[in-house]
Amino acid sequence: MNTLIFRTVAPYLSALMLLFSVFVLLRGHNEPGGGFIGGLIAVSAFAIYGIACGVSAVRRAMKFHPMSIAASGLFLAVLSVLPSIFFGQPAMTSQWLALPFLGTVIDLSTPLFFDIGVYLVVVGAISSIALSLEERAD
Amino acid sequence: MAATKTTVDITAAMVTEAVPLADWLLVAPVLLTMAGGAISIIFRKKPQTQPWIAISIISLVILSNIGLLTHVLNNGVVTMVMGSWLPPFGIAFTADPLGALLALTASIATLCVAVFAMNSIAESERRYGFYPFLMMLLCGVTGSFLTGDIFNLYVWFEVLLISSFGMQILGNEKVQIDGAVKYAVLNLIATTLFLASTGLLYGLVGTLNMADIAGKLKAFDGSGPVLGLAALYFLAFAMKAAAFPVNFWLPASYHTPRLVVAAIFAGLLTKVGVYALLRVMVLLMPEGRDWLATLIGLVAIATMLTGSLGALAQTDIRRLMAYLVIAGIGAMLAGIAVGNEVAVSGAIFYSMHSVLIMTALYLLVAFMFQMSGTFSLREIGGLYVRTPLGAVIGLILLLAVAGLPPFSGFWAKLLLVAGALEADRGWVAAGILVSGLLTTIAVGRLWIFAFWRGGNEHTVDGIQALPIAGSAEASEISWSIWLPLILLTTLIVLIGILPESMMSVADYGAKTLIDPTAYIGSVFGGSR
Amino acid sequence: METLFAVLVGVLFAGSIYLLLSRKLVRILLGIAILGNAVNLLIFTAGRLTRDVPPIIPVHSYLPVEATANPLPQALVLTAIVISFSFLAFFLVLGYRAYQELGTDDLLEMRVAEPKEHNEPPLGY
Amino acid sequence: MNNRVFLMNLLLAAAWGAVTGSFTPLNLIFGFVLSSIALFLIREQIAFRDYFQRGGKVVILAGSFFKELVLSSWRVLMIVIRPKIKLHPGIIAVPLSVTEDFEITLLANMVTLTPGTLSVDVSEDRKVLFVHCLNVPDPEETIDGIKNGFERQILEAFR
Amino acid sequence: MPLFGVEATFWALLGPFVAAALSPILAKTLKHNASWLLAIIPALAFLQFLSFVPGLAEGQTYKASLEWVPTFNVNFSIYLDGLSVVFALLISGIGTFITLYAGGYLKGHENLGQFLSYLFLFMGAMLGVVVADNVITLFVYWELTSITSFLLIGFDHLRRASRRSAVQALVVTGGGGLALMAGLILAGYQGGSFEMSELLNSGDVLRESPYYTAIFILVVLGAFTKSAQFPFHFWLPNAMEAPTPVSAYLHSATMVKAGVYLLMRMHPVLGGTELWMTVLPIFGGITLLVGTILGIRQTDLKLVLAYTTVASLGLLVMLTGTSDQIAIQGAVLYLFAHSLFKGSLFMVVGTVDHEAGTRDLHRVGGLFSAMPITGTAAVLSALSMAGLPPLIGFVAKEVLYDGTWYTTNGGLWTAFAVLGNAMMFALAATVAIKPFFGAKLKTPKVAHEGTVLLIAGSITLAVLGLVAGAFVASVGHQLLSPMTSAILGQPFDKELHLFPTYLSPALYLSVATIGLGIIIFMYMDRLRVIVADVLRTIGWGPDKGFDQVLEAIIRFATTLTQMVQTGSMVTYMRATFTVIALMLFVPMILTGNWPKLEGLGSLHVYEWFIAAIAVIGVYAVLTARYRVTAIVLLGIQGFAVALIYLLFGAPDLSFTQFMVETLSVVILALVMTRLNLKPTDARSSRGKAFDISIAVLCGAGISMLLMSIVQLPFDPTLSEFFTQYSRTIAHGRNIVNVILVDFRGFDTIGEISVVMVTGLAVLALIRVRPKSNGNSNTEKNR
Amino acid sequence: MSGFEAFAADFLYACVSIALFILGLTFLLIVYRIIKGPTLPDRIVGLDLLVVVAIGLIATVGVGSTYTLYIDISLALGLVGFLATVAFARFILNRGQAKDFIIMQEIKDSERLEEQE
Amino acid sequence: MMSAVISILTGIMLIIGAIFAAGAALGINRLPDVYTRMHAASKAGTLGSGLMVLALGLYSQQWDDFMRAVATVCFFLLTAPVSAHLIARAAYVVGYKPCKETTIDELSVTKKTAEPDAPQ
Ligand code: NA
Ligand code: NA
Repeated sequence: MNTLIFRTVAPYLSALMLLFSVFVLLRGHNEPGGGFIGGLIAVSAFAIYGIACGVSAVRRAMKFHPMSIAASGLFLAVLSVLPSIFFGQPAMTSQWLALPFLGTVIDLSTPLFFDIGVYLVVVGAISSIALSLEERAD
Repeated sequence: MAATKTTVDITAAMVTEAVPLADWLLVAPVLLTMAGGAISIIFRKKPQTQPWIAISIISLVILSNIGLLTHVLNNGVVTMVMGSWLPPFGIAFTADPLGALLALTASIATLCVAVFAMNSIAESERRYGFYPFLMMLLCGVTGSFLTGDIFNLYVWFEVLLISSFGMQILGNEKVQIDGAVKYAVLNLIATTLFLASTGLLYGLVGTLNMADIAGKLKAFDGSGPVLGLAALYFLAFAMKAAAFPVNFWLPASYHTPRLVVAAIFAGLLTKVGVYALLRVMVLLMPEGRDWLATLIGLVAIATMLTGSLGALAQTDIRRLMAYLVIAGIGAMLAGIAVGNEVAVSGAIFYSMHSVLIMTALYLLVAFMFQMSGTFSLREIGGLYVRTPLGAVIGLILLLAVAGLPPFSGFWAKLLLVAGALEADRGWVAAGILVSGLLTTIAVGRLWIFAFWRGGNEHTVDGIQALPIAGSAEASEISWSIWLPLILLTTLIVLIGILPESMMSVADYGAKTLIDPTAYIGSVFGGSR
Repeated sequence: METLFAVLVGVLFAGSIYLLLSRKLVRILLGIAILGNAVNLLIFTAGRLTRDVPPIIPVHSYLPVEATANPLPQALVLTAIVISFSFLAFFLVLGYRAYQELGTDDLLEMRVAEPKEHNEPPLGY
Repeated sequence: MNNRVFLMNLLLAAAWGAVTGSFTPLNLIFGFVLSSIALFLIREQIAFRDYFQRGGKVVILAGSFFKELVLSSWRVLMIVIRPKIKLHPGIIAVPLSVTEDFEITLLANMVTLTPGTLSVDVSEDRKVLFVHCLNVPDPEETIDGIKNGFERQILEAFR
Repeated sequence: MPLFGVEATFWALLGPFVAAALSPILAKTLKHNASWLLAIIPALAFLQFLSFVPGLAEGQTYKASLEWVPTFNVNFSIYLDGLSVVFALLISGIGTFITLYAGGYLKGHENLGQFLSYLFLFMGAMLGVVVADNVITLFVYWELTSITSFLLIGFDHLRRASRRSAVQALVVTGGGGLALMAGLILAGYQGGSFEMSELLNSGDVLRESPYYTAIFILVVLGAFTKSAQFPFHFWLPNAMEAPTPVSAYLHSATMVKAGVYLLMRMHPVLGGTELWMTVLPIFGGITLLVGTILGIRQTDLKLVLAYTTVASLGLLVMLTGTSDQIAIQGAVLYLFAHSLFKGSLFMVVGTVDHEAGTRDLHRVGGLFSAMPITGTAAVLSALSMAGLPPLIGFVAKEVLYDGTWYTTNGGLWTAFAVLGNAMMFALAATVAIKPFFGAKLKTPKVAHEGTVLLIAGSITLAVLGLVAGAFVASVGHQLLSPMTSAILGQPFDKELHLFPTYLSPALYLSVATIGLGIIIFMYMDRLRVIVADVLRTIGWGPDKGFDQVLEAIIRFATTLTQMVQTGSMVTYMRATFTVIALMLFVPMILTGNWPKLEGLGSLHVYEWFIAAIAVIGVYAVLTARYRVTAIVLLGIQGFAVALIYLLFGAPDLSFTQFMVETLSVVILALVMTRLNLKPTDARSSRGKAFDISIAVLCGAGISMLLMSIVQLPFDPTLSEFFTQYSRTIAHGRNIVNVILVDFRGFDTIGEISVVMVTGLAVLALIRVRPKSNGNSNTEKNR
Repeated sequence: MSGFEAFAADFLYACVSIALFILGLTFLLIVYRIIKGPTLPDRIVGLDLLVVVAIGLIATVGVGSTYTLYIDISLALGLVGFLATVAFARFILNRGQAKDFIIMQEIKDSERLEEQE
Repeated sequence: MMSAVISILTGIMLIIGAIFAAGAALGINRLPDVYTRMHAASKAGTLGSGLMVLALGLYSQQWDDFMRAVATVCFFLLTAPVSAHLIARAAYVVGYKPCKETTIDELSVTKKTAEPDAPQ
């Protein structure tokens, strides 16, 4: 929608929403949120950006084809199921790695990567839907 | 994150002993196909490499499934709990002979379709997902066969369903869209019913692991809402399996997608419904099954008759095949209705057979179409002269679907009839036999029309020209079409002539279904 | 408490089924949307209801301080919501394409796959 | 990288720290990285100007805005609980002195959130803001209110 | 002792299948001479079976078994006694000649290889039927004979009549086979074994079983269809569409006798009952008469033979049905004689057809001089068929009269037999005498004697009939008595003489038969006209009936299918939900498990509000006039549900529901942006009422089921586990999220698969351009 | 706990209850407008407000249950609510420009209503 | 003590917020056309829920929670007028007429017949 007001506001909103989506993704393990909700928020961000600035702008912004993003998300999720094979544990047994970094300890874990996979799948697939629907208008 | 509290007794929550690597065979098919689907989406701009990705992945899946079946046959029911969480808390993948056998068969059928599709799916349709859909479909199907958790089963159902939607519309023609609407809406209702039933079941027993459910439902002894739930489950899966009178979606849609797609649909989808019926009605809710036995029997007979009569009523050979799918479903339902070991093993054998034969038959239709350029029973003809090998393959497949010896379908039917007679349900046996006769008529007609008929015939009124197959030369039919057809036909003949191995698997499968001790024992490590 | 929501589930089901029985594809799509909510609420209710307390463990504790809502049905419903959302998206686009290709959203007019004139099967041999 | 973009990036990083409730260096760096990704994604649409020079004026602007917002809500409340609502609404054209997209947008939004007015549209040539008013006994008065109120404050704050 | 041991029989059984595989290759290289090579295989099999004869004559039987499907007690077992060996000898022996004959008859035919292949398949199947001990194995072979005969009958597949006959044979015999399968399984269960040899030792178990009638009916159905008993007789004459070698083989020696074989085989356990002794003779007798009468009408020599075959089969069934020792001995003799003369006669007719170019009764005559050997074979065989001494046919007739005369209802059976045999006599004369004697008629081709391949069989079989007659005592003792014993289930060895040793009733009956036969022969032409007139007046027969039934089935199927599969989605949905409503209520009604309406008092006011909003939201969507409005209204109930999640401690759910609800509406709006909908939703008020009641019933059903479940105590074990270990082991405070990514992560991985595939599917929906917008039926390259 | 603190707790509880009650009524009012319409924009304004009020309700529930994590939901809801409104506005615009039957009908109806008044 | 004061403050903010929300709801029911209704929704509604969110932020007495509450409110202030603008503009462009009491309409004079932004 080509209105000055909306076009001016939308990019900032989108950026904020993207930030917020990552926030929601990362704290999902402890508070409400997680990959799916985070992903949906990110999709909303892209949707607003797309409605304001056009589909091609979103496509350029995303750099990769949304379905590729989704597929790599699924691939990441599958990968995060596998590490336990090296420890004689059943599939998907979570592995935790605490990395000290700049005075803080970062917890890297397979559930985290799994959730990131979920996030990417949702972002990719749903925005692919929205974008292709938008494009069809031409 | 905070360190683990020292007082926690991990052994009360998790499996702590090392699991054998062979147990990973349980999840390998699902993970392989899922990764394969993802990879081939990433490669979607390269339609030439996609088939090879799919074929290698599916071949790996077949190998893995062979390994799994061997594992199960050697070691009994195998269970792996995801995330190491003790059952019934984590999701368990449990392979019994039924699941392992069907998973293997399904992957073989999928491979055949993957090869067949190389020359029959347009590039744009590959680009928009034929092979990813195919792999994700297999993922959903094998996931359904191997999971030991009822909600997880629902999830795999949905995976295969959405993949099938994707395949159904591939091509975007009017007729496909129309078929897809009916297919999709009616199937959605079925899975929703499944989900609702699962929610109710959870509310009733508070658990989702199937072994756990089987144990807990025993306490209800068929009382209260259990029977209502059994009825709901039966209906949900009967819809999925396309049983009468909720089979509308199948004839309305199976003739619309690409034929390779129809082939894999006919091979896999309804069988998943039958599998679920076996799993839920026989393993989980035997009281419900007993209570519903007569109803299931009637539904089975009605389904068989709908299928075989429907097949007789068709002009379009694709639709004819669709009705044959339904007739087969009726036969499997009959096994469930009878419910004794012989009949259930018959149903298992039949499902295995049905996966192969229905896939093969649709590939045969595709082959016939390539040769003749028509799907109409009125127009088709002259194929025997064109391709005697094709005619022989066609005859074998059609006789096999009618359940005549010495092909795979015969043994399944034999077991079903024997089971019904053993259980004193002659009427079920009669239904199977009558439907078999009608099917024989239908396929006999199809074969004589398509293959024998054709050319100038001397009739009373003079010389009448009958249809002769179209322009394609038999030699033009590429190896990618012959190979899967011949492979499937060989399997069907081999299983027909040497049925013992399959028969013993089916029998073992029936035993583990009817007496859930081994299944439950495998999940809970013998602790119950 | 659950009883009211059981009734509500019934209402949602009834409403969605009424829509599903409609002739118009768009109404069927609406029915599908409501159907998803109905079944999700059913699962949620079947897992029994607890007011207010979300199943989240406080920062300074290893276990919840008080009895929380049942987390498992929530997880199940979450999965189900996602799936039904995906399906709804697919259905919406399918409906749109159906309208586009078939020129109608009236189911009685969608007779391409199964045309009204039935082709009688050939008799004879 | 453009300095202003960098500033924006820092601000977003700070917002990240605030929102996540942790101002550890790691979290701030992480926030910075995230916000640069977010800004990268919308890179085509942002053309920053030096809007943040007059912080004080901005604060004044914000203050008066919040006051007006509360007042406006109150007035709506008063109108709707009146037993009989008597209104003379209308759409008026407000000539604009602000020229930048950002300023126009800010003005329009503020106008919307304050008593009795609601921005409907900006003319193609960006010279006129069309405002819907709940009560327009005298359009000129309303226009003056906007031009001498928010518009002036915006000009002061950002020029 | 057998030539190569009992186990060698398995090789004999395998032989024809190997030959079937070799035939196409050999026929390609050796042309018709391949017959010589291929005939060795059945000949060897014949020798193998022949080597059992001495042992059998001493009362021995032989068994061997290979494991096939041990899980279901199906063995590849063989049982060799008098009955099976005689049949096996006939099959392999005549098969040898037929192989040769086929080479001659189809000389130069491009599909000779295929034909021989089918023929050998058929032979292998037939051998299997008679030697199989396991009833399931027997059945497998049984159906295999149906399938191969389908292929053989339809060999000339470009002719409609061939195809029709092939289908008839398949449907009738295949259908009967299905009944047989049930019968055999039942018999197996009742008798406690699937091995025929063990069943035969089970004494009266089957006869006394409550399932006796069922078993009897099923087995008899199988036998009658295969052996072309009235009213299933029609397929057999139609099978004459097949090339003559096929007719000769199918209808003389083998396939059609499979039914007779089965009845004889099962006689010890099923026979002797009143049911048996009533049903079999009646149907057999009727078949005998029907066969001969219809035979009289024919002018095609081959068809005449075909109808006499029907008649002979009727006679055999009748005799078996008497359960009388002598009658059965007569049946055995007659079966043996029939195989020889009918095989020979078919080959004769085939040779005539092949050489003279016609086999019309009225167009051939005086061929003897041109075809002396064939003529001799014809005369000899005809004599046997007519029951004249010194041929084996005569002995058979004597013995069978001797048998029937003394049984209960013997008068009736004898009358059947005499009448039938008399007509058979006349027909024999017609077939054998007419073409070769009398005035020489001009035939389409100038007749010459056939080649060796063509005549070897007919003359050999004919001479064998003579030889067997001459040495009937020894043949009887060595070969036929063991067979009779096997049928009777007890030792039986009555000496046979070529000429009657005393003036028995049989002799008088024979004389009467011949006299009657001569009269019929004299009035043959007139009779033919009369029969034809009568049949024309009736205007209907089972043959026509078959077409009508088939047509009726197809029409019925079409109507039914159209009724069920209406093509209207609305009907499908209504039916589906009706079934759902039924499935919800019927269990509740039957189990009486109704829930109570309770616990409404403990609700907060705002909870009522939210529930009310949900209900209003749904109602608003239902009653919205326009679909566009309905879309906007859709959000209300979604929001209410989200709020319910929120109020009951499910923030994640609420969160997701809000997001999803909004995005659904967004996508809906995106989609709807492009639809230009006509406004009405025309449902008739009756339709509306129906829909409302179904919807309400379904809703109420689910509601009540849910209520009755939530009113039971809940087992929270799982959730307690998750709560306990969510943070301690899985390191997450949000239990729901930990369940999603860890405890039940496999649900989630499936769920995201769904999401990903949805993305792709939508892309495919939108992007793939249809190749044609027409009917895809015409579209190529699928 | 001092008397004042006890009073404060009671007061808060009462406030939450009252607020929830008011919000419940508010919902009903908004729903009434959404259903009544009469025009599409009216309904969309109603939906927009519904989201806004839902945010308030979430906050109130958060206070009532002492779970502050509800703030995030409020924020997310604000985001997507905006998106919904945008989408609807666009929908009206596009359909209106396509001379959608129903929108034209609504405009005509509203004009007629005006004339009648 | 501190928390007691905060509790009371929270309670008051909640009530006021709820009243504003109710006012907005009343407004959209009582005002004559979509344009006037939008006034109620965009102002009172935003303020009402903003107050309630702030109340929650305050009540938590956590710095990060409060910051998020503030962020939420800011976000509302950013989006609410844009929403109102978009709906009003769309409604106007499409042709929904303001109510009859509307005295002047300066937009109708300048409004072009053809909308500049065709759907993208
Ligand atoms: Na204002
Ligand atoms: Na908003």
